[in-house]
Amino acid sequence: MSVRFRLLLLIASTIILLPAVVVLALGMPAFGAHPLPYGDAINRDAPGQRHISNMVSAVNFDYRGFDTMGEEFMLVTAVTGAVMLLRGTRGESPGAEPEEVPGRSVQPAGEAIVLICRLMLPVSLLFGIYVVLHATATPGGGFQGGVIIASAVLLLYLGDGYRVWRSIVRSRLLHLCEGGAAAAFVLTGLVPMLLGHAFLENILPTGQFRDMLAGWLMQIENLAVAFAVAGGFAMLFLEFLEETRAPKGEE
Amino acid sequence: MTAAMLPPLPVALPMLIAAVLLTLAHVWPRRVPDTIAALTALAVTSIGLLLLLRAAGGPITYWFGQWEPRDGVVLGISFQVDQVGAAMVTLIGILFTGSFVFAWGFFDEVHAVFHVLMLMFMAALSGFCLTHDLFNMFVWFEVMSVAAFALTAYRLEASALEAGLNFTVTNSLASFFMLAGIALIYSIGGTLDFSALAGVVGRSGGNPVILASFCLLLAGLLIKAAMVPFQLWLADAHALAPSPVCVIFSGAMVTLGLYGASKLAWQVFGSDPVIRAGAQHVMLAMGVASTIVGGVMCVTQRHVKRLLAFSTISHTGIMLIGCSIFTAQGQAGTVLYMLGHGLVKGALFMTAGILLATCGGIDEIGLRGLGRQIRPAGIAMAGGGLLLAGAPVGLMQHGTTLIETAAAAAGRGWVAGVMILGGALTGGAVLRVTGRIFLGLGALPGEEDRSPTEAEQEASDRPLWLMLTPCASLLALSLAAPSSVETFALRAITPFIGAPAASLQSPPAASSHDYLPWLTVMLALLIAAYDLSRQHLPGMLIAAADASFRPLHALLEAWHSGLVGDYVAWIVFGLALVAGCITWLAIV
Amino acid sequence: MIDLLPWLVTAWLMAVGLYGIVTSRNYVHLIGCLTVVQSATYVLLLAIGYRWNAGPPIFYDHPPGTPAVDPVVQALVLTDIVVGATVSALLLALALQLHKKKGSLDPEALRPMR
Amino acid sequence: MTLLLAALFVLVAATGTGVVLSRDPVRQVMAIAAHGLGLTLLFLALQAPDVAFSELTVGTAAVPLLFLVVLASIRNDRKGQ
Repeated sequence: MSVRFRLLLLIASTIILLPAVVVLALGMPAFGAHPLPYGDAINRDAPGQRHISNMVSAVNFDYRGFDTMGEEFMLVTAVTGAVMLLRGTRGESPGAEPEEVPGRSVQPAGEAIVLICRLMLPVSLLFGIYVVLHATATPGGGFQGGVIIASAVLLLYLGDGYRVWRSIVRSRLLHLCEGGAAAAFVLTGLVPMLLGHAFLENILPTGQFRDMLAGWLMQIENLAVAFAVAGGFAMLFLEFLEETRAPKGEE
Repeated sequence: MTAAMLPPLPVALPMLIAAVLLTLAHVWPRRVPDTIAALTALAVTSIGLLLLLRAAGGPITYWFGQWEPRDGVVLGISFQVDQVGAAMVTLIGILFTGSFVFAWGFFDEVHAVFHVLMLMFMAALSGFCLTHDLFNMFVWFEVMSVAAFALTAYRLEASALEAGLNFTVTNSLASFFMLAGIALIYSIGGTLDFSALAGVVGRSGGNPVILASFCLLLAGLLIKAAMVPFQLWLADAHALAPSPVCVIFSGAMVTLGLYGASKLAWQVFGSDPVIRAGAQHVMLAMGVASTIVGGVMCVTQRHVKRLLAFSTISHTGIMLIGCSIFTAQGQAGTVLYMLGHGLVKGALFMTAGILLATCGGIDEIGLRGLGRQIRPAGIAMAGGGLLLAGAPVGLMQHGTTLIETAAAAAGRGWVAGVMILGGALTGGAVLRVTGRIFLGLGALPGEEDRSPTEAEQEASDRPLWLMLTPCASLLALSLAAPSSVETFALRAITPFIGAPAASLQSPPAASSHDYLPWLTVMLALLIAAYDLSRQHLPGMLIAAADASFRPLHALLEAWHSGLVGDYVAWIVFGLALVAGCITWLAIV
Repeated sequence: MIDLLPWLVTAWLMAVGLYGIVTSRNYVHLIGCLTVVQSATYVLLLAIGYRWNAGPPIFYDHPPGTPAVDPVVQALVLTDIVVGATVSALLLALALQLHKKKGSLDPEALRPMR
Repeated sequence: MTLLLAALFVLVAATGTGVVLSRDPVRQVMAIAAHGLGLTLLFLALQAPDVAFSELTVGTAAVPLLFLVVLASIRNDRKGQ
């Protein structure tokens, strides 16, 4: 079918949908001024029930922790799939020797860049860990912190180059991060259940309000997410960067 | 362990095992992941059966994290296990067990990626069946999609990658539609729990936001269920995924889209008369169109997996017709049909896998007569074809009877004709394949000669019995249905449709059209016989028949173009049609 | 005006993203358009959870009880953003492999089984 | 506040359109990052710092990076052939 035909279909759809969208926009509840019973109930009850100040984390890791478990596994599934696709025929063996792609000039990184990267690495790593740990108190948490940690590790590649990056970032370790974290998340559900409580019930003491480590079981789930996200994204960076190099011995 | 712990297990168990496999598979011997995965699937099957028994007294509600509703506000997520959901979990467990046994030794990579993805897939499908929370349903919908995307492209061949891309783009759109629908209904109701949402829908009837939410959710789920005009992605994905994966795609994933749609239509939106009337018309139209389009495309294919894929569209269309009646009887029939179809189609995809492994191909014309050494597989395929056509035995037939009776009671007796056509076309196509490959008939190919095909092969070092056992078991299970199953289904359906137990209907009187199943089987045999004996028929007749049929086939084949732009354009158009129809019915 | 704007922007992002997908001649570009459609759902969810003159649902600086916006939709979007990125990565991996096999990324040139 | 929100909504609509209309993949990566930045600002204004943070790390950094890497390796692929 030609592009013109497709556009005709789209125009026809627009003619049907446009009035519907207008009616819908007019019928939507008033922006910023309609009741939100679910959110209000959480905002009202959670500080007392869970002793933590970040309501988003309370929803993510407690009230709707089961959703987060699903999301974490979705992440692991997507990363596993992407890694499988990228490895493909290349196999898993890391190219110990960095291959150079013909026609692509490889300049050794300037000293300033190496220095900046080496300086930035611990700083951003610390920042990532800080963000992870403050999930229950202030904005932040395993999802955001995990991405920051994975990006921090990427600075190794930018600064010290492929060889160092490959020798430090091992895919087996990343698999362990991801899989172990995912298993830990399921266990935070299963262990309370085996002890006679509900799946994912927060049976540990919840700690002091506004304390960094408040909400114990939530902290464990948060850490599991952080490890899974950091491991997953690092794995993605690793395998995608591997793609920019020609397979060994193909020249 | 007590029985009260059962509901989360069909999800938690496969997830835990998948995570452990991901971490440890590379240090274990090769066959360990195979064993563990098959045992996990078996465990899920038994959990499903236990839930089925325990839900007999009424649905079991399980609140995660012990967040039971307080002061009428639902804070957490719950599973609600009724017998229908438990039966679906059992079906999923059985199909995965069969698939893992069938794929024994098939995938030889170090990291057991196949097993990890399949276990995640199983967890997501089970969670989707049991959940009672709209966003949680979306989460499981996404997890199953993501696992399916990766599994489709598993073979890493160009075609499989293209099919994977088309599948991913279309089904990602489906999940965006669903999420938008969830957001809309949340803006009105401020809750995500099915029961609480049903209350909201009941209170604010006719609200355009709720109407739009329903349209988006319905479109999203019907994209997954591959109903016309959302069906375009399915043939590519099913034709090119590895055969053990196809077993799950056709047997469980596609029909679960429909299961989700009917669950929402009953349990959340059921109290709104406008939505109900709109859904009846839209579902009926899409069901009839899918049955016919799927059937016609099925009978004109030569790539066996693609042929089976189109038969799935046709049969899912029949199920959608069953849903569209919106009575307890119609829904009970649909559920039985889903279970029976899952088992039969799973078995048929396994026979296709056997062909791929032993004959080194999947092209019907290229394989003519090559199946003579593997006669048992031929018997299984013929049996599956007869069941698809509607032979009067087994679960599918009980489902058909219920749907036909319900349709007649609702004054739509004519849909029986559509169902006969669908069954005859798809059953006839499978019988033709059987005759050509296993008996060497049909030297002169017909219209199917013009359909796309591709060379393909799967690991051939597996013993035949290992592949045949799960295939035969699935067929046997679909046949092992006592006649009381209809009464059982009618009783099980009441909590699913939210009807009070008092409205329980008496089991239907035996259908007055006892000849109908035989008519379908006769028609299917006729179609197969016509296609296989073309060289013996008068040339004039053949030429006339071809000339009248060819334009239709060409048109339909051009529609399934393999271009993602076309697919998405049709999805948008389909959404517009769904929204337009339902809005129109709301105004009138 | 501001009452309608969020919903119209959502619809616009969806529409323009879908238009991009339908007319795209490069899979990488198409994946970018898909992320635009996805961002529409985020805007919609967060707009629904917004409330005038309310703070973020984090009671670190304000005491609990001060008006705050809906934390539930934020939790839903937060997880979905990260996961959406990995799905994009999966799509990119598919596209990359396809380019290796076929040397093209034009959807018009790539049709399964043909 | 009203004006700021309105401006940010329009900005997001504009950057989203930009992503679709920039047909050159490399330029599109920039557009994606800009769209991510626009969304971040909007989410901040909508009182969702957690989400904004998430969008900032993912939408303006990680995803554009992956796009760039893919484009680079596709270029390599072309040269290799």
